Amino acid sequence: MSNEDILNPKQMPREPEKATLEGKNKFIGFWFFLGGETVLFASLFGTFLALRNSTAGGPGTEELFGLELVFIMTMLLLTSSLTSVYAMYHMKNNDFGKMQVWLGVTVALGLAFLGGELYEFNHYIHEYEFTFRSSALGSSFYTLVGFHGGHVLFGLLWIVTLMVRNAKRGLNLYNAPKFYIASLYWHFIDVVWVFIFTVVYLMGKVG
Amino acid sequence: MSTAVAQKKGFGAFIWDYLTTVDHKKIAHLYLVSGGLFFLMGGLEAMIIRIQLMKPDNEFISAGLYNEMITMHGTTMIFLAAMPLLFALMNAVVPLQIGARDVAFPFLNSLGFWLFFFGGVILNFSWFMGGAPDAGWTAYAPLSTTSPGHGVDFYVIGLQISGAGTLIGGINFLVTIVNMRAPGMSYMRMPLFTWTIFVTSTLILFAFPALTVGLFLMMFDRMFGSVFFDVAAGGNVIIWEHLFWIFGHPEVYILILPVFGVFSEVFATFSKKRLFGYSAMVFATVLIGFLGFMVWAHHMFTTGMGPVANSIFAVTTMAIAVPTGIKIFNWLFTMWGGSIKMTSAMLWSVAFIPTFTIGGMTGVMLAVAAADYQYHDTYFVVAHFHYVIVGGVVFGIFAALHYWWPKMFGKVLNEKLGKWAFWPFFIGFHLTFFIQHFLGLMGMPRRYWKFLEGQGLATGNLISTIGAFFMALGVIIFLWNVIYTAVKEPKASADPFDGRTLEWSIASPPPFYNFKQTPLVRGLDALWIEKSEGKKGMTPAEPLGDIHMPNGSILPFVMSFGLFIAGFGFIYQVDNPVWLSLVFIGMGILLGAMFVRSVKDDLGYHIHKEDLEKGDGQL
Amino acid sequence: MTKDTNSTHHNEFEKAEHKDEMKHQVISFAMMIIFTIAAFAVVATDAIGKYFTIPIILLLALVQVIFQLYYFMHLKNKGHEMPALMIYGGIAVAFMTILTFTTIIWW
Amino acid sequence: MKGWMGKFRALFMLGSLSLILSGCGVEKLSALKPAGYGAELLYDLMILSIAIMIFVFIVVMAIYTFVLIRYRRKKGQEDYIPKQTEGNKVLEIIWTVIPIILLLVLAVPTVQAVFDLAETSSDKADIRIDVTSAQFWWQFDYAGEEISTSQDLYIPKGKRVYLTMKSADVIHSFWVPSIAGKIDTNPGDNENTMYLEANEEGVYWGQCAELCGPSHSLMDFRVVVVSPEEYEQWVKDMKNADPEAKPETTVAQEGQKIFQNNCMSCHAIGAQPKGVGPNLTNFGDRSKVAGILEPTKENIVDWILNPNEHKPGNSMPPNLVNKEEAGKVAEYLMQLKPSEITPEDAK
Repeated sequence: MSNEDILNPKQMPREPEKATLEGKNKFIGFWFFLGGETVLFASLFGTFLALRNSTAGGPGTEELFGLELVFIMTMLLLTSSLTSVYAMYHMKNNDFGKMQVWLGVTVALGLAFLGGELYEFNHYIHEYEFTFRSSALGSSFYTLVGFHGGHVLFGLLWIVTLMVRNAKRGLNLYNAPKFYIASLYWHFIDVVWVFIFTVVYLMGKVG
Repeated sequence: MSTAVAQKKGFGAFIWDYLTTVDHKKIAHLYLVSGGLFFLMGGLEAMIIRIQLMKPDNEFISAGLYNEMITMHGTTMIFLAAMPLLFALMNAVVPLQIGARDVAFPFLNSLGFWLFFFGGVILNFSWFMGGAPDAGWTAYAPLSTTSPGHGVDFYVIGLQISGAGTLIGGINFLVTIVNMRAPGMSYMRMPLFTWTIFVTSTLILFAFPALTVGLFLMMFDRMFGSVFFDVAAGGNVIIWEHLFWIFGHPEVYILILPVFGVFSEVFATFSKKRLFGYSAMVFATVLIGFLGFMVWAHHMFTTGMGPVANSIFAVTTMAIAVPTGIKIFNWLFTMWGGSIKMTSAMLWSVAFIPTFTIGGMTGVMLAVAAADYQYHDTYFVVAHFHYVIVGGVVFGIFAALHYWWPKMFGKVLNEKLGKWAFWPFFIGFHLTFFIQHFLGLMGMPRRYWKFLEGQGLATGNLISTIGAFFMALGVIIFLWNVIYTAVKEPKASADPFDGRTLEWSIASPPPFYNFKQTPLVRGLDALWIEKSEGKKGMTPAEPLGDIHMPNGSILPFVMSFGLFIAGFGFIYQVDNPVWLSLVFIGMGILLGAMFVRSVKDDLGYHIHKEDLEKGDGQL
Repeated sequence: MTKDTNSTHHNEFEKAEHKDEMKHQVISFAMMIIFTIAAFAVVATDAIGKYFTIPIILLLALVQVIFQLYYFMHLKNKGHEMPALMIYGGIAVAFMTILTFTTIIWW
Repeated sequence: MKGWMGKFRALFMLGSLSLILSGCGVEKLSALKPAGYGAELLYDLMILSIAIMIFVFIVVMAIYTFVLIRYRRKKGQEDYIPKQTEGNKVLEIIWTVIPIILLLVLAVPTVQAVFDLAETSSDKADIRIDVTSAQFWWQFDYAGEEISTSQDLYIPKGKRVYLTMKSADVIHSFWVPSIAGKIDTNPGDNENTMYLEANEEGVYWGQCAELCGPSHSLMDFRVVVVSPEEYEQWVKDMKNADPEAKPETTVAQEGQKIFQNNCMSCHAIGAQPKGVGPNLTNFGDRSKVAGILEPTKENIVDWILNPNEHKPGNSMPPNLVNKEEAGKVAEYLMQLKPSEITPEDAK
């Protein structure tokens, strides 16, 4: 396949993300990377679970957490997962415009989520003096949730870069795999969040 | 384009070529040279340790410096010598063995190397910047989190950066093996070396994230005031032990599995026989990889996990002996009935069997959890892991270098010098480490700066030190062999050892595109099948056509350099926040390079059919 | 482009197929929302007591994640054998890790 | 289990394996010269595992030697192509099943021993000692007896002594090779337990087995095993130790004053108060100074003036007193021996 065919395909194939060898490699490689990320987050979850009662005299999880904000953030992130599914749906139908729109919605929801998280951290720090340094619980909480937040931020930058870079030229076999794995990444962030709201917040509230 | 650059002969162009290369064969050279240099550094540290322990109550180096030596010896040998040397072999051989023109992610391959390299450089910078890390290569908290100075900071940052490189390399080889095999090469037709690399890469993928997290926690504790390992604020130091060993145990299989692959190739080739029990070997490899994740806590029998956990981990650890035993017997029976030729590569492999059997035996002894209350953290353990890591990994690397040197550099290493290097190393090795089993049982804990008069440990330690000098001599002769071969030996043929696998079907060294036409694989030992049917080489699976090649890039070097700068910022911002500026500069360089990589299309280039027809290697 | 066709008919067929898949995905999204609400409700109302709550919300999370992996991320589709293998591998190691950190850290 | 293992050991005594091994190392230090319940149990396990492993090694080496001699390529065989065997089901099953059986033989006593040695919650416990490690010394608090001491751990022969282990700073590991195995001392709430049961009187080497800083290799201590009667006497003497008691000589009296002014803030004499440094009750009886130096006056003075010279990285400040004062303090410390039970009694 010549470079010209990749950049300006006459016809989009059924699975544009896997039409080239490079695309297939990216697809498989990224999934493998997510396998590794699973262990990374498991280690962070494990650390949090081991330290969840180590308050060092400071506030504990039951006292700290409120469910309302977490519920709203959860809904935002879950919905963003669906909107990125819509984006991929339009990618497969070779409808670049609609894909960009849905990616835009995804980014907006992700931003709102991040805003919520920052507000929440700020709240804990100022209202409860619960910080990264105040107790082992604090260290592990901010590390786990912060790692996830960092992933969200990176995902947003990544998707926006892709959107801007390709805005003028539309879909081709070179950028389709990039869009596809970005959306895989976004779903993975959502998977991690499902466990965060369950293990950190809900279990923290139960005590 | 890299070809254009390569034709300019100047030294600057040569350097530039290696800085920007994405060719797996050149990256193999980079890994080999830098891994080799770090190996010499680690060896020098080992010699200093052995001189310090030459006699009782010795004061050759101070206690603090001694702890730095043992820490750097362990860290260097594992992360900066053994791992990259194995990566050198993977890069040099795996794509050729599966009939691929390159790896799946040439750019990431280069990035992986440069991350490893700069990580190693940061770690070793510590010697000149106020002292090396001194908490042991295991860096148990809180000794490591409270260690004064910046030594352990260098450990954390250096390993974090080189660990990222390793993870990238692991994913790259997984995808390469999954996606890029030549037509006809099913999983059960892959050479065993490729199989072991596949399993090794899987272990890297699942083991390194635990280390990443552990290092982050330690970094946060040391540099940003978190309290994971500060018991006064509710921290728990056992978390580090678990995270380290969840990584650390698979790590030792990451080291040993590739050389199992090497030995499988060498035994088969130099016995002129198909590997005995190929499917059992594959199964054993996978099983070792799988069990490798269930045994880490045997490093922690004396931590106090309780009898239930100790028993479980004792039994799972013993279970690993079964697949390993299967391998030993399969190798023996590969040679059984064969026509054994004792080349240098074969010599190292043959020497491996008794050595590794002893290492495996002491491994089972250590798995006896209760008895480990006596062995743990003594010279018995030191002897055990040197028997498996030197007797296994280092012997394997030497065997592999002798075996694949023509494929990597176009010349066969001198046989006579090869044997001269082997004997002092082999004898020295057993002198150094066999006695250490007894030193441990006689009550000498490991990591002891000095032992005292009247403890009955003097003779054993002296013998051990003498052995170390023999090993050093062996290494020096090997280095001499490398130089001698480069100068004096003639160019090697494509298949100097009557090889069995695909890498021997192409020139030594191969052209940069490896295979002019992708070969068609018709079974295990693809080349052997063709040769036994009287054919000269492989049957092509495709007509001669344009070959797609990746573009070289300086970006991997730039990205890694950015992290290198940021690393110093992280280390020194504890003293003065001004240093944070380095973090921003370094991270800026990294993100900038990533951004460039992301927005600039890089589709590679094509070598045209007509150019290929003009002849091999002249491009 | 060797393998693909120019027929619009084929494209129509594909589009219909995508639409069908999209329908499944919307359904799984609805399920995920329901599970999430259920999990929050169980905790907020403290309806079933402390000892049952934790296993139930963990179970709800697990089911949700399976939807996410299999439908949103297409792990159920063909050509996902290797990804599935590596994800299972990751989950196995993750499980061991978390088991460890909840059992043999404290004693 | 013990009896069975005993017979097993007797069997191998004949095979001389055990004899060879027990020739290794010095008394009271080597794990190969066990003199306590734990060490003997572990020694038996070692012998069992070595025996099995040597059997395996002999089998491997027999095949190995045969193969290398028989199938070495000889002159004129350069073109010989051997038969390309794929494998052999029967052989492969044999070398899978036999190791499994051997490992089971090893696994059963392993698990038994692990649980045996972990049985530290027994009611039989008459002596409980809290062990606290610190860089680079050991504190021993006899629970229920109001006795504290450091570096020399007195225990009665033939009785089980239960230890609770913790650390004041980094992780250390408590190891008395001839009496029992080792266990880590962790900081924080991660306390460990083990027991010692010595069969012979004597002064045993104890060591730190987990890297803990520059002087890790110098963090020695002694376990002094005495008869139960002597132990009772020792306990009585320790309880009677009085930090205010007036020494006999004037030099020692001056030394006491200097000690009270400069050293008492860290070093306690008697059970209370607990200092950050080693407890020095009945110091005159100690077998070593700081666990490593011979108990002479010069060594004590030298230590007081420059502790870092002997144990790099330890936290005792140097030159708190001048040389003359140090001499007086040494004089005072050396006469702190109200106990009639000394390490000499154990020998």
